[in-house]
Amino acid sequence: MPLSTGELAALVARDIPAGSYVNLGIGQPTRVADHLTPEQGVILHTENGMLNMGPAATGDDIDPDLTNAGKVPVTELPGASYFHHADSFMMMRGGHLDVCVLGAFQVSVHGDLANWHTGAPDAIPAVGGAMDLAIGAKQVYVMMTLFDKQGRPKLVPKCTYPLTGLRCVSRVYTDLAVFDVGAGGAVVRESFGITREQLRQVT
Amino acid sequence: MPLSTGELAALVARDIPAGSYVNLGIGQPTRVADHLTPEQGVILHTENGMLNMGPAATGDDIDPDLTNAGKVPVTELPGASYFHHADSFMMMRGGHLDVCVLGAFQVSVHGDLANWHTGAPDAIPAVGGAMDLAIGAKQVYVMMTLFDKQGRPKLVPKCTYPLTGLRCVSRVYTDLAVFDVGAGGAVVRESFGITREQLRQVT
Amino acid sequence: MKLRESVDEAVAGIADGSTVLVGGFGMAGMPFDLIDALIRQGATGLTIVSNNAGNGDVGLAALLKAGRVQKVICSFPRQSDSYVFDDLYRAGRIELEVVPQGNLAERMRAAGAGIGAFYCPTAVGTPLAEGKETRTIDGRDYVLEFPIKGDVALISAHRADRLGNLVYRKTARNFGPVMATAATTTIVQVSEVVEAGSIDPETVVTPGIFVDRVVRAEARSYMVEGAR
Amino acid sequence: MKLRESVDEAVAGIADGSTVLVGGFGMAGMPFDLIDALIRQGATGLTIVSNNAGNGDVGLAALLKAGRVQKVICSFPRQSDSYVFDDLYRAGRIELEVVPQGNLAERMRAAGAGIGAFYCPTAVGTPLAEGKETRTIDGRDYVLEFPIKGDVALISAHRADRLGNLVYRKTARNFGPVMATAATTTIVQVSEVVEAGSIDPETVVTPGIFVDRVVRAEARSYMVEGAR
Repeated sequence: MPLSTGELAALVARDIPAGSYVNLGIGQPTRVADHLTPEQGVILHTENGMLNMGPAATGDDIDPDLTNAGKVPVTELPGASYFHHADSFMMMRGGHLDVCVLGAFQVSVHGDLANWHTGAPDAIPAVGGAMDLAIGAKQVYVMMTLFDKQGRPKLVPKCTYPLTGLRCVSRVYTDLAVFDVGAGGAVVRESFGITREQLRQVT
Repeated sequence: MPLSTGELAALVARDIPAGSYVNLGIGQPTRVADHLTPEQGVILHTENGMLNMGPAATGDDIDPDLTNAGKVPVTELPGASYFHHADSFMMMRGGHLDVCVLGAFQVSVHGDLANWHTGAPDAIPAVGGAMDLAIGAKQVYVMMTLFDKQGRPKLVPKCTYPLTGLRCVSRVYTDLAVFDVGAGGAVVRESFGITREQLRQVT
Repeated sequence: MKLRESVDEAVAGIADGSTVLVGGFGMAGMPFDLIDALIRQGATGLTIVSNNAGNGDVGLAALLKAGRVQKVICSFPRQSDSYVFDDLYRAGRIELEVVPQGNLAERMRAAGAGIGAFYCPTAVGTPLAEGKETRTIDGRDYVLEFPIKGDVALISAHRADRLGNLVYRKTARNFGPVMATAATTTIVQVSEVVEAGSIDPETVVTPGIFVDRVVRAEARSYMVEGAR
Repeated sequence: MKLRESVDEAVAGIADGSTVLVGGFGMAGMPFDLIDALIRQGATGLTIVSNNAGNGDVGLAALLKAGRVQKVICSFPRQSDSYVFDDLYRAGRIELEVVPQGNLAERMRAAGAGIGAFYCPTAVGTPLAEGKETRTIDGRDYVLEFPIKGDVALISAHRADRLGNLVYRKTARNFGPVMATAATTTIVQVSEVVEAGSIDPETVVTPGIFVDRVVRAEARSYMVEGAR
């Protein structure tokens, strides 16, 4: 059976080593946070200047001065710290984050990432911190569906969308399979409701 | 009459504009601080990570964690701040200091500075923050005697000692005269116990 | 000497054609009152450097709507409520330079630190590095990036003392401390002004040397996007 | 997981030939207990990066005296009481690279920030720029400088929480926060360890992400040179 988004998030969460410093980008990968256990002691980084970010804020806890990278109100955990943008991106670009988890339009079997721009001529370009995360974290995990809405694989021999980073992704988590990617190409780690033979045909 | 070191320090202090951020380096120029008035509201920077440094500490006020660039124990004034070395030198190199006052072995009439190395072959080289201050402060004042112990002028057509910075000094305060230096050469602003004619002969 | 009586006094003298660094990440840390004052002040043909390109009809969006902005340098213009920018952009009435967020921060820091240019690992091999110098150092590829210097920075902080020392609140800190170092004139709105000595010197985030003008402004109660 | 029981445990595993960043400006901020432990630990052939080259017979001077240091990279080796270094240097038994103090800080920051190299205005036209690449940018001359990365940083801070967040005391802060970012393994001695949440998140100077090992060590009562 293909995994639901929640199941996929849980799978990613399980694979994050204890004590890691982790950035979950924006959007779907932020759901990984819901599946991290206190025992893991994972510390979340948000690009807008905070470590040890807590869950989304609700009700009276909402503070307009405390949001995540997606501008959603969040909370702080004991041992949090705040810092300015140059310091925050120093953490990202200087290789201090252990893991980041990003969404993607396409990932190549060699680890190239395309996740910031569809290439559509009328799109307004916007990159945010995606390129900094892609080249900076020690491990870049991508979390996405294996196929797009038109049924085309998003794990590809070569990205056709504008690139975010070169050879930066190490692992791709999809609803149908988990792959290691890199210099040697894609290797299936596990699959869900799809045979390895079927996977070989489509990727 | 030639000026004493104290009189020279007072002269420099008088010329520092109100509200300036000032670095007095190490050694003799630090005596300028004794002549600044509270009305001037000058804020002293020390390269080892502090703004609004106060006078030297004595007795029980001595704290080994609070020293100036010369490693002399100092005090803090209300409105002080502490910061790390990269931030401290950002202030210097980024052009945020209004004035610094440095000693010198030689200054050229075009504003080249030599104050870190005598060129003696057996000397152990040590530069500290001298080069960063020389190129960073908006105004670099030098405070020195006009002649060295052998009676040779220290304001020279061209420095023979190893340089600290190129065309960085704007004014030279000496015991016998004050000069503006720069692209147009040295211009005497005032003199003490020496005629302009005598000055012309020696510099 | 840094304190100003009103936001209008605080923004006085900003020239047409200025490059203005505007703090904030979305709404958090956006200097709303200073931007409103800048709209009243009238400077036009501005280049705005900010992470986003305005939300809703307030702050930066209002400045754009007033037609005062010629160019935006930012990392992420497109947001759920960036319709003012979107319309201007699609109408060809505003220039856009998209810069990776880390480059935006680091290029401003470089301006503040006197760095002439730096080799940066971000964006190598992507469209945002096209036409830029590259260099391989110790086996890794880098792109050469140049400083972004502001004529003016408009930022928001939580508290200032009379010497201009600043502290911020939570993630509203974001670009404020970096922009303060990178502009010729840094103008700050704060919720509170205190006497010198009231801020613990160990906790100062932006030392006063980076701050030129300070004005107290009522913290606006603005919407948080995600909380709508 | 970052807390260590003893300074000896804290410095375990430092390899011969390592580049070790050592905090402190003179005595202030010098991690005396970690250096003493490093002497016991025995690593040799070290390259030391520090502002000075040791004072008297303690700290860095003791490490030099023990013959463990092959090279010193610093801004100001020569001090009134740097006789251990002076003797080694004059005897040709230690290498010296003199770096302007601001370059020392900025080159370590570059290592921590992933910057490949940067154009710097300091030292242009001086002997310390000889043989280095230069470039004119917007009419100003710059020297190309490369990062200094440490295998290990040994620093001293005032207080740590269990996550490795650090605060410092006064000018003992100096190089500590920069070195913490620039080393593969950052080892910190502190006077006090507190629970997570005991340090106000707004006042953390070095976030725990830059810290690998923390050990409590009695603050030594060391001499202040100028107070003698």
